[in-house]
Amino acid sequence: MKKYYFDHVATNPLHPDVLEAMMPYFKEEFGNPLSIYEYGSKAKNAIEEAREKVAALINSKPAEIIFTANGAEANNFALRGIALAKQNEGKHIIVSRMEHHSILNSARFLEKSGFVVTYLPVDKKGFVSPDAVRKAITKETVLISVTHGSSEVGTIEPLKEIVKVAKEKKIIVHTDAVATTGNIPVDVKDLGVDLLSIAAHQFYGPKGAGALYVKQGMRIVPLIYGGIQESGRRAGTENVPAIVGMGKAAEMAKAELQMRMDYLKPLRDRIINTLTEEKNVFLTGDRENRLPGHVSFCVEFIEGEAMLLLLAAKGIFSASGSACSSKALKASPVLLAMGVPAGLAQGSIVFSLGMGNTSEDIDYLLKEFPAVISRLREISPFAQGWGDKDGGESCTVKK
Amino acid sequence: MKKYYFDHVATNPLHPDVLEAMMPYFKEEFGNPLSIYEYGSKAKNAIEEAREKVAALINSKPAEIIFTANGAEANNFALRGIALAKQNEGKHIIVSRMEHHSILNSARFLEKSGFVVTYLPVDKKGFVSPDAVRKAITKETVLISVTHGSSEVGTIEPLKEIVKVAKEKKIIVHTDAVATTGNIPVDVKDLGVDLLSIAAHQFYGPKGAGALYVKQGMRIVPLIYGGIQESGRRAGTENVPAIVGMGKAAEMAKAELQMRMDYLKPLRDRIINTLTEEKNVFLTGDRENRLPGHVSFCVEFIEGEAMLLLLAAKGIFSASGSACSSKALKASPVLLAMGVPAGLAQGSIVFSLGMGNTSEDIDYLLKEFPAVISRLREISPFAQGWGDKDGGESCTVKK
Amino acid sequence: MYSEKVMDHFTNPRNVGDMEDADGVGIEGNPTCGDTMKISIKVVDNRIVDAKFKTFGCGSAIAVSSMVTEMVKGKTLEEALAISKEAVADALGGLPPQKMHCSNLGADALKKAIEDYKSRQKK
Amino acid sequence: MYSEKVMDHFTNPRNVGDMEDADGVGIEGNPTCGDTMKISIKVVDNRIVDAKFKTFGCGSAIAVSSMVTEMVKGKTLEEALAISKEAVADALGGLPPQKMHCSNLGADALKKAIEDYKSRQKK
Ligand SMILES: Cc1ncc(COP(=O)(O)O)c(C=O)c1O
Ligand SMILES: Cc1ncc(COP(=O)(O)O)c(C=O)c1O
Repeated sequence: MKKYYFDHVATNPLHPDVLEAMMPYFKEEFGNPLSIYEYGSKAKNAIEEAREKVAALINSKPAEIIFTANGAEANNFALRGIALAKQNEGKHIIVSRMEHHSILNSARFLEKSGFVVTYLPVDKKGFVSPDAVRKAITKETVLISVTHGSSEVGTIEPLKEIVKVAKEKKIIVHTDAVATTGNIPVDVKDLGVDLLSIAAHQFYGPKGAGALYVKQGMRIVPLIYGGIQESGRRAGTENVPAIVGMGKAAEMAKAELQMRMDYLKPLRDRIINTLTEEKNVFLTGDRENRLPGHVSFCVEFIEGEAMLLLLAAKGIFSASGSACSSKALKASPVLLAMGVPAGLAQGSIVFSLGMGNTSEDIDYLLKEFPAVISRLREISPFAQGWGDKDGGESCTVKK
Repeated sequence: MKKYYFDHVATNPLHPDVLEAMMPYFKEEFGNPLSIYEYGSKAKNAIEEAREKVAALINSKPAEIIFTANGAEANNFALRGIALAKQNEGKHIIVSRMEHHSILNSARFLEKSGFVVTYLPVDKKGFVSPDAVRKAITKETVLISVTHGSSEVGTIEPLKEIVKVAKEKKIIVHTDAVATTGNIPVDVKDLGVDLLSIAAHQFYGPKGAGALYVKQGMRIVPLIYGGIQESGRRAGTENVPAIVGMGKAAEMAKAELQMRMDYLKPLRDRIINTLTEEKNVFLTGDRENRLPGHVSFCVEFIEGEAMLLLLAAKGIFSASGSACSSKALKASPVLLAMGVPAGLAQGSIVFSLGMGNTSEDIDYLLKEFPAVISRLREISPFAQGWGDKDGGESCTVKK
Repeated sequence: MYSEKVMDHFTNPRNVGDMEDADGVGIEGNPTCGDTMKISIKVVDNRIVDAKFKTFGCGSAIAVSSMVTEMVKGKTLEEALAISKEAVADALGGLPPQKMHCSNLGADALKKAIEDYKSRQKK
Repeated sequence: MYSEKVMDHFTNPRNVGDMEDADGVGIEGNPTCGDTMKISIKVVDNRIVDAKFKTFGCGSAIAVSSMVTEMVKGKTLEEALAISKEAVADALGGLPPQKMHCSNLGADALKKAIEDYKSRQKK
């Protein structure tokens, strides 16, 4: 059966050119970058070249890039590293309710260590308001972290405006740009942020490589101590092939960015336009300020995991923010923060497109998905409104 | 020019069979292990299979293995994770002076966070004495971390005896087994340790994969927070290919362990026996309780980096613990802790052998290295004993 | 993730539907994940002769509902009440541990349906 | 890591040796890394006519010593004293930043040799 991969927010396939760039570092060039002889210096040079390419993608200086193992490490590093570096100036940090677990759970860890954390509310479309940021700032605030774009609902945040507010009070701003980098323009200078997290596997690069941009001159306490790799800011033998792959993927993303957006947006829009015609299917996130390949809905009266499974049986691979589809058995906190009722959140489904998807793939999706909806609604006790009467409290939202 | 790689403690070349095992996960099987559909479950299964193989190598249960990005992360995780989990019971930890930077610098970080750290002295051969451990233990002690084997001088520590002492007081023991795992038998049950760090690139596995063994039932605070990967103990999208490679490398190491030791020890011993015949060349570390492929010397009157460079010019790649050869410009703390005088420590040189080295390689090394020594001694002001008179205070050690 | 049997009952659920002339109806919901099952039974001579379900929930919730309605047919009320969550899970070839708690509501909904039948009889 | 010039002077150092009849000898050491340089000079008519070195240290320390002894030959004492660390590094095509501090002792050892020569003259 042909497979239709619509889960690029989970991870992307590796681009064959990226793999090719990595291969020598699995073979002849296996040296440790710290070694002073030839093998080592070749590996070292390869890392520095990759650093330049990653820096170019986000318009930073190479020295401002610290490689990590993934996006989660970059996020943990940013929050804890700045909190520790700044704790003598204040113990308050601000994060939004749109954040990935790696931000939220780092924030919770900091709460246990004596920090106070403000979790910013968001509106129905998932926007963090710059005004809410202004109100949340106290004299103790040392860090604000707001995602650049949400992998769950696709909304792109008004980060520039948020940074402006933060900078009035000279507060450090971090952004989780894991979902955006390589997919839309990300320019640290234009955004004005001090720290920014990225992950290679989100733009056709390898798993095992992420990075934290740290503005020049900013002190940050390491998360992983040891040797002098990454200028002493992140220890451990470097994952040279993955870093090289991240560089190559960054180079390609920079070159192809506009093309990729131009390709994905019409596909995305066709899905959105067609499926929002369906009864009781609601787009989540914003219509315009949206990741180019990102489509997310809540489908009333039915549950996300059941949709995923029936779609998978048709060869269609997608994601859901429903409780039952998450291995933690919790509905997406992002959807709940946006005010989506718990029952409706159970009907979450996310299709995220990538460069491997064709117009025919979309035809197929648009044919199969409504059939899946109908089938599950036939089984659902709520579809006929019975839920209003009893037991279905969680699913009584009406349009 | 033919290349002679004698720096396996820095990193190993990837075994071609390991790379082959990894390849599908760079191609078709790129899924995110958290996803519930086919791609995801294949990746998930691959990780669990790798976990079983790594567990088998160290005789643990699969559920006791937490994958990390490298050895340094495993070491940081162990020290900080246990310190945080146990801080209400006491704020004293014990580490030895034989430890890798990733242990020592984690310990220093904990000192800044209010912990008291005892740095255990070692003897001339680099042994930590169980008695010193006993004396260091206080009512506040919550963790003892002693390396299993030193990558700098090859000494294998009397870990079982140290664990015995610790267990009299029911204190948790971690060991850094990065240099030993895959090279000598490592059995967590036999050793009796509670936590143990390993790194795949030290046994012909890939860079980008390490692991921390955490004994069943032991609470540890995560270093990287986020999603529920690794049972919520280490977040971030898994580096599936590297983990698969680590599993394959572990499987091979288990099968070949005896053969590898039988192959390397005679090569090692030939180098040691021949070179200790040279005037003013001293073996560092123990002669018997020694990593199978590990040879380390201090060569009097000359400096390590200069040796490395001249050897590299002959195609021989090795390492040194001299200040000038370290990018941090500090002489190996391990050598100093063993009582090697600062000047002699400058003459540190380490040859670490691997399965790619042949008897002919050793012939070549034994021919070229004495010539390098002579050449540098000709340039050295100390070689004629002039150092005794003036200026050469650091290099006046005599046999 | 799921056994073949679960996938079979999920993709081809048996006994889906409402029952116009049900003798008992039971509704059970899991407040955490929102899973909700409605089971309708037809009883003749203390024996369940037909059962139908409607379910809002994940794959295992649907499969459990389907399986329970299959298992219960032809059983006396006492036999039906004795059907445990574990028995349903076993009949499905097992459920993932987390789903045992969260989506395995079939036996509970069935019990409620039988209680509903009994209370209607009393009237 | 090192420039070609550094590698050339390191692998083929010029002017290695002691000088039986030296007019001045200077020794300079870096306590941190232990690098130690000994420079011997022969002086005729206020001009350095020969220079030799012996060095304990890393690649750059040896290259610096070799370069300094080359640079100094034929220079007057005043010219020789004017040779800076930077000038030596430049002549070598640059040194890695950390080595600028740690192994660049040639000019210092040279100064000491000249001082030694001068103090001998005074006697
Ligand atoms: C003994 C020891 N511990 C820890 C490490 C750190 O491991 P990694 O370089 O994989 O982070 C090393 C490095 O090779 C080591 O030799
Ligand atoms: C917005 C966002 N932030 C952070 C992460 C974590 O990145 P990683 O999975 O590479 O650790 C993800 C995961 O894909 C993400 O979507």
